[in-house]
Amino acid sequence: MDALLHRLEVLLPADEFTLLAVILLMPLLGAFVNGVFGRRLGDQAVSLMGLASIAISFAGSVVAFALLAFAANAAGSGESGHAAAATTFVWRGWEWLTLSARAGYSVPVEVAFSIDPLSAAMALVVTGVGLLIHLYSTKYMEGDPGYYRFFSYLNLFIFSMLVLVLGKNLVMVFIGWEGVGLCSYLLIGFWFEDGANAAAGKKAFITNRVGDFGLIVAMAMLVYYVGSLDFGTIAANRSLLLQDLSYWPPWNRLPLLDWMQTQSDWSVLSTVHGWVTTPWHASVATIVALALFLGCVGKSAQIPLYVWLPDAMAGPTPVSALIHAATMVTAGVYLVCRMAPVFALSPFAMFVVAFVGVSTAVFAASIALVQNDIKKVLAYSTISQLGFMFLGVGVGAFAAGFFHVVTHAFFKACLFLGAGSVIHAMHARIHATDAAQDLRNLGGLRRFMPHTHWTFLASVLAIAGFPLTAGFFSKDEILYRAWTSHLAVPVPDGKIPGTTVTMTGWPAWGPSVLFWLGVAAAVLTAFYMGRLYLGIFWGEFRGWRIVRRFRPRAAGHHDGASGAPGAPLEGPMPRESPLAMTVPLMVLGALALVGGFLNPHQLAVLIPGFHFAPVDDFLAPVFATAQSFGEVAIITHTEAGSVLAALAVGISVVAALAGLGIAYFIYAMRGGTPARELAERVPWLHRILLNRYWIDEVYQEVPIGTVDTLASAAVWVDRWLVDGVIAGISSGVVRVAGTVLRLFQTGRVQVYATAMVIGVAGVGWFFALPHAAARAFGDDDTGRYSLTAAPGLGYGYRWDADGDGAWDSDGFGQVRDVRFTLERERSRTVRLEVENAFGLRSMRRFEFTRPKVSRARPAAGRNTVIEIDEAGGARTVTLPDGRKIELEAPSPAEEGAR
Amino acid sequence: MILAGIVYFAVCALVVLLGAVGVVASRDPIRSAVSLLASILGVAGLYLKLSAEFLAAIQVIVYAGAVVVLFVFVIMLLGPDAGSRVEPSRARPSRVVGAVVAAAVALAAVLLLLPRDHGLTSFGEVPAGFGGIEAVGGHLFTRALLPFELATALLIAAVVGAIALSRGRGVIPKAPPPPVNPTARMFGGPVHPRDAGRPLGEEGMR
Amino acid sequence: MTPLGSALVGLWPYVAAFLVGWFVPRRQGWAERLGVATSALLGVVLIVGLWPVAPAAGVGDDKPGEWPHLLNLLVFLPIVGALGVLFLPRQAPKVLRAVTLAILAGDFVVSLWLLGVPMTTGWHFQYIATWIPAFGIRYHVAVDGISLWLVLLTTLTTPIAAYVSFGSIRRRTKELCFAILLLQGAMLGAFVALDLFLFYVFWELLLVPMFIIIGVWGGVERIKASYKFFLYTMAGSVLMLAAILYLVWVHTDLVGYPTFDYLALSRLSLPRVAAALCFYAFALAFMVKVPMFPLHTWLPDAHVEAPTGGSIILAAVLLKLGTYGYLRFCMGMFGGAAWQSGATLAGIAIGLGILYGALVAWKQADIKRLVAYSSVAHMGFAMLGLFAGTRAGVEGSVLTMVNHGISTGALFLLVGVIYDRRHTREVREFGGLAKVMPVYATIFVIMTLSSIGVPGTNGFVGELMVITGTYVSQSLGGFAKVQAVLAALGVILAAVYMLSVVERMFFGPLTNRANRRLPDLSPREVIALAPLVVLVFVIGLFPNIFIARMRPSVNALLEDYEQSWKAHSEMPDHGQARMRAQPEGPRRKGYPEPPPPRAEPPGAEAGREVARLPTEEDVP
Amino acid sequence: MIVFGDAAEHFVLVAAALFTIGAVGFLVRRNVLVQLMSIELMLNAANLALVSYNRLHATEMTGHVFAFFVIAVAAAEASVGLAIALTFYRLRSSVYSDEADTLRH
Repeated sequence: MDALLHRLEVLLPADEFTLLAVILLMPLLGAFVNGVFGRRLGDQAVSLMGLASIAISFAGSVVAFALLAFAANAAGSGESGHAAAATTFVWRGWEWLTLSARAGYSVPVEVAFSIDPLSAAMALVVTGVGLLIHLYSTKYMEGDPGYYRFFSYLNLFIFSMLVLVLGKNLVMVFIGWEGVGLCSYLLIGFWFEDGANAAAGKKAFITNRVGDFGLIVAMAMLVYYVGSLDFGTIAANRSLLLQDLSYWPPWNRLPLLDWMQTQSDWSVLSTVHGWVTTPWHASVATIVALALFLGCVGKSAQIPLYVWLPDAMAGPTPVSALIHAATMVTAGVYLVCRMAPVFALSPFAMFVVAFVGVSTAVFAASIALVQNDIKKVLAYSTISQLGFMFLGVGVGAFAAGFFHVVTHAFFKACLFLGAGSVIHAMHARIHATDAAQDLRNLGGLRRFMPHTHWTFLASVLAIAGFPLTAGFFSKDEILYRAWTSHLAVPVPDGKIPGTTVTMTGWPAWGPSVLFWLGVAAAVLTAFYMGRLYLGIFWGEFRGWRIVRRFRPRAAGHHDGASGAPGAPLEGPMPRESPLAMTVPLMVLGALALVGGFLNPHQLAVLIPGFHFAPVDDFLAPVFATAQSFGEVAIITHTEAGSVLAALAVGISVVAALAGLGIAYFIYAMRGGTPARELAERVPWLHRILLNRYWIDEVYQEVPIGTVDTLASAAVWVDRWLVDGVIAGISSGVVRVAGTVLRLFQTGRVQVYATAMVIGVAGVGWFFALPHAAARAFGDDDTGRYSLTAAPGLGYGYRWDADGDGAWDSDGFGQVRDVRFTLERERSRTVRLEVENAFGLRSMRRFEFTRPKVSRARPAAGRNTVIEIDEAGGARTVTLPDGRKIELEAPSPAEEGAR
Repeated sequence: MILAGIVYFAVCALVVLLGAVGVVASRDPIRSAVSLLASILGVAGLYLKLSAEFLAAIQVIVYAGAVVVLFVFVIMLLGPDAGSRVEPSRARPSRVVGAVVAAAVALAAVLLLLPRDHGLTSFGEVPAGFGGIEAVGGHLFTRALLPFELATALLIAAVVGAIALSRGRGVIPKAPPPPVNPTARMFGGPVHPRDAGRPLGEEGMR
Repeated sequence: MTPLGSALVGLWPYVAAFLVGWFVPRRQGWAERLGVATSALLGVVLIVGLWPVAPAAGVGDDKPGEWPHLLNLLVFLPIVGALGVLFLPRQAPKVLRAVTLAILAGDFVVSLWLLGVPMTTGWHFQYIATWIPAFGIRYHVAVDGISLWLVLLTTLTTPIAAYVSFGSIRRRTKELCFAILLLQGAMLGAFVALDLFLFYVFWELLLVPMFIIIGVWGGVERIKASYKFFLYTMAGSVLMLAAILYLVWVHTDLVGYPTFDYLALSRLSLPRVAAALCFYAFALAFMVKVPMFPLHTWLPDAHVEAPTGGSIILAAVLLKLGTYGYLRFCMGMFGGAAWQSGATLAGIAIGLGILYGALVAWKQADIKRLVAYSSVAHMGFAMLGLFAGTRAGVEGSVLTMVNHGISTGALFLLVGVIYDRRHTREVREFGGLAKVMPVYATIFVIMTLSSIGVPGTNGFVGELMVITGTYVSQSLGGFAKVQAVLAALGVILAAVYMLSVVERMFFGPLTNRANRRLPDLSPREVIALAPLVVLVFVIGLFPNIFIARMRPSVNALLEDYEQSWKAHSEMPDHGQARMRAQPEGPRRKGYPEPPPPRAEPPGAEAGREVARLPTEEDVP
Repeated sequence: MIVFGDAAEHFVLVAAALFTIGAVGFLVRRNVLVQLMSIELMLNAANLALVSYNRLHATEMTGHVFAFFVIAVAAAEASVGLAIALTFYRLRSSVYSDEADTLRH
């Protein structure tokens, strides 16, 4: 085995790891072939293509994972058990583009991918779970007219997800990020004939776009402050993020505010002025982290952008399992882990992450309590579990949060696939999507669908945190760390370096609040999962009356249109799904049960001194950077094995068992009566939960309504103000001018001719008058000047060339030129008189002054003109661009002395 | 010899101006045309005095021989309608303007003929070949070639325009278009089977 | 291996692309297959052939292999072709169409030659001829890395537009061919002209055919729309003419000889007020074309009324003339004033372009109007990148211009497709079209994604570069960051309006009976769209092959922009106009030299002193 | 001694007078045919001036060539003008220019 890995290591060097290209391109190839040629290939070939491409990709991921582990082991043994940096294999494609940072500094962005322990683990989950779900889909989607389209989208999704996971820089991650969003959009609206599905897809996309806005802003900020988008470079240069960012006020100077400041009479105004101009500060790291987190909130469906995920269940169930439970929605958690070095610099941002996470966990769990649609329950459960993950990464337990991603992928995928299996069975008689997945139509299925039942049960136990299941280990670790972690400000004196601005730290009440909210969410989770499980598989079957040897009538293919529970509908026995669907269930169910032993920290409570946490150890190098900044240890926590840890484990075990127990009591032993009684006793609470706190309605009214109003206003402005006023004014001017000018257009030829003759007569008059024009030539340097009179028919000329005021000759002659010389600083007035053939005369004076220093001639072309004064020294130098340099400017006093 | 030159100029100028007055003043257009002929011939005479022999010939051939004849043709074509009516003579601003301009020119003439101490502008010696067909043609076909070609285009346009105008819309009925345009042959028959039998240029019109 | 074998091995990407393209169309039809396959092949050729490599050492001033008449051929092939078309019989529309397409295709092939030389700093394929020496007017054409892409965009989209027009317009084919060819020549001329007089001639010349295209083959309100288009554009450009004349006058006054040359006039450093006035005179002309608020209302009207081909050209090329003009002339000649106004104009571009345009677009019921308003938003991005004045911003802006030409051109084409079938563009008339027209829906969605800037498509690259470029901008001062964030908000709104229309048109139940039996794309439409689809992905995945070629030019331009700003800020309040230092090296090539002294006595202007005296012997 | 008829001024004076008569005729007469003839007179006056000035600068032939073109233009103008007059007569049975008033109002 080692020899084989050695061979591979030689074949695939760390900086030219072409295996990544294979992993990435296989799904893309599958997507292309299926999408373009799918309809011609037939369903068999399509599913084969889809499966094979993902299988190769999965195999590649396994190899990459093995190589990473092998390299880490080698490095670990070399450095006595402590790996300093994470092993990373890189594959560079090509330079994608170059951005520019401050001062023209270039920021190249490469199409480059890298695999390190974190992304390897994620890639394994994506391709592994993806493979299982592909297998499941081959049967689930059988007979759908869009079969090839489905597989194309699904493969494209795997590709995008792998781009997201393996991207070496933030832009690549963003490409994958939007790619998965796009696939999600396409797959939610897969059955687009139903308008609601398409609307749900659009909602998902646009909500995600709100998050993407944050990511784009974060990228722009990172370019500006760090000058790189590469994860490695960002982590290495993260000290640049510890700068002060005064994000308010955003303007430099506003006249209105200046005016307000001067109004000392009205104290209100100056108070307001004081408020609005008080600068608000934060560290760049905080803003960047929060902007990134906005993206995560959108993608991972956290408050306040979670609203798209429940609606996204409109897509086919395997899609819900793969995209909206196991992989895509965890991308946010992955990104926080990936950017852990940045997040860790800002305890405030970390607290926001943790708090948003745990609030979402409780909030979504409370909604899930009363939902009847099984996929909706699972959707809210997903939101809630994602909240747990954010709680984990928010308190600095990145490995724990990420481990929950992995285990959640197992059990939530299993749950969704199980739900899909149930819906598949229900489709025997009930075809309406809503009715087929309504808890009120289900029940007692454990008798008919044993495989589904057992795997579902395993996953329910896991998600509820039943001891020793996967969910127990991951969730308990998060809760324990929430209680015991402490996040310090990364600078010793608590001030942003170089400023006096204090960095916001982690609140003292933080850990306990987070922990107890987490416990509450855990209890709720256990309860509603119990309710879901019992509602589907226990009790009596409520879908239809089961009739032996049921024969569907031709017209009987109506799909339980009433949809209401207890509709008089007859049908056959619900049947277990085919093997292709149950095998993935079994695999995932098994993983949900035993997957936790990959990271069984909690066993230390039972077995003192126990340490076996391969996942933690594997991922530790990735998060090593985030743990401390320089000398300051940012993330610290009480070590496992202590009393506190034991207490935490105890509390979470009790929480899980209590939730499950209450559910069993209410729904299995009492048939749900206590729940109904409670709902009748506090109807408002029930209504709030059932209507999901009316958040969708509020969103419809407040943000969407606002934008809608704005848009209407904009349309009004466009039509009436811009088009009406601007066009109206100009057309009015033109109309008035036209009305005036029209008066001159009589349409009578003679009038036009008269106008023409008047014009011609004017020209003739001009020619009849004499014009004493002359050209003057002169050179200031030599003092020679000359005048040449303009010629004219019948002109006679007489001059006063010496400037003595008397004509040189009495009569008019034909002399047209005069020449004379002037001394420096002398002037002369030359007169010229002209008489024409009609005896009309015209006179003109010409002033000549020879300056002391010749006036500079404008520099023509590229000549450098140097002017020399009488003394022989250079005075001015005229450069080719027209600039003049005065070499020595004589002062007036000096002038006088001379 | 000098006297002959003076007389020649005076006669020619007189013919020109009297002819011009005749053009304007005659009520009958045919008299105007004949006066125009006289005036034009007078101008040709002045050209000769200015050593512009070639232009003088052109003046006689083109103006007297073609343009005036064209006028006469048209006048004959119109017959008695071409000016038998007495023109309305209202005092119009154009008449006032005309009178003023004429008076100004007359004044200028008087002023010009008064003696001056610096004299008049002499023409000087005539270079050899000046105004001959060789000189004008050489200039025309070298430096003024482009305008010359443009002038031919203008003349063609004028011919076409004159024909188009005088054909008259209402007089000659429009000939029906031929069933198939001959250009169809040039490009291999009807453009599309769909259009067979329909005139080209309308194919595809729905 | 035999030479043939090695050649085949070397050719495999092309062969593979061709074969894949050949098999992509589902229906049988060799024309369709050939078109798509050729597009795929061209895409690969584009990627492989244009892959940026370091320029070979020693590429000097004398660029080898640059045929000086290439641009003349490029510009005058369509113009001469337009005149030639006049002599063809109008009774043979097929011949007319074939000739027109052949000329346009030839022009495209000729323009590909431009890619054959490395776009180093300076002017390429420069050709200078004296035109009107008395006023210093020259015929001066050249390309650099910026205009290169716009020229190629023009030569690519016009044939497509013509091809599409010939499918739907059956009336007055001869006039249409003439108009399109003349338009093509004028647009290309405007992109390559470096003499302001020549630029102005082309700039005004292209109005005429566009006016005709809208006014003759347009919709119901076509006359009004064409007048509006014409008057808005004309009003702006008249001011530009005044500013040009002022510049020439100042240059003559300073240097002693007149010139309309861009190279010379861009060296002028005017007094502040004059610079601001000239800048706004130019900017107004360009902003009308772009268009920017509040001068944008001609655009929706013109687009809605124009025929499909006209809309494509209008969106793909004509609007680019505005942004290109701003980049080349406003930033190139009035760097100081442009820098100073940058923040304000960027605010307009964001608030009243990107955001306002998106909001208005969202509320439109007519698809074409919607796409037109989306143009306002997209061009807001392009202008923002220019106002930012950073390298990424300007490169992103040029790329956005190209992207907008491709995606919006394709969207107009797609709208035209549905209009041809249903004779309506009201969104509410449609719904569930994806079921009956799957290929159409697919391409529409691809173009939508490109338009809203989904990564992997071309739109994203431009937007990302513009936003990051804005964030780091110096010229926008303290507003840069806020403006970058606000511009990023535009990506949300873009998704809102575009996806809304996609949802309402293509998804949901097929309710309208009239849509039940709509045919999917015809081969002609597929062939027209295929290159655009290919380009969406080529630019999206390999933007560097485009950016690398414009980089030297953008760098040089920005360097000059900064110097110009420095000169402007150092200018005292009532300073005199002066000339800045002439450009160095290859960028100086073609600088207008002073005219040779005349043989006649000096003093061209009466009464004006000229520092030269008659020779010694003349003096008595 | 420059005698009568040997000075440029005299020729120009004749040209001016001829032009004036033509212009006055155009203004005063309403008969289209006479108006056209008046135009011919004015063109002749211009020609005469051109040729006179050319005689003054005898090294060039530009004035002659220009006059030649004026004659060509005059011929074109006459033919088109007469065609218009004919058409007008055909439409209105009149040769008086003030009756061409369709475009008024």
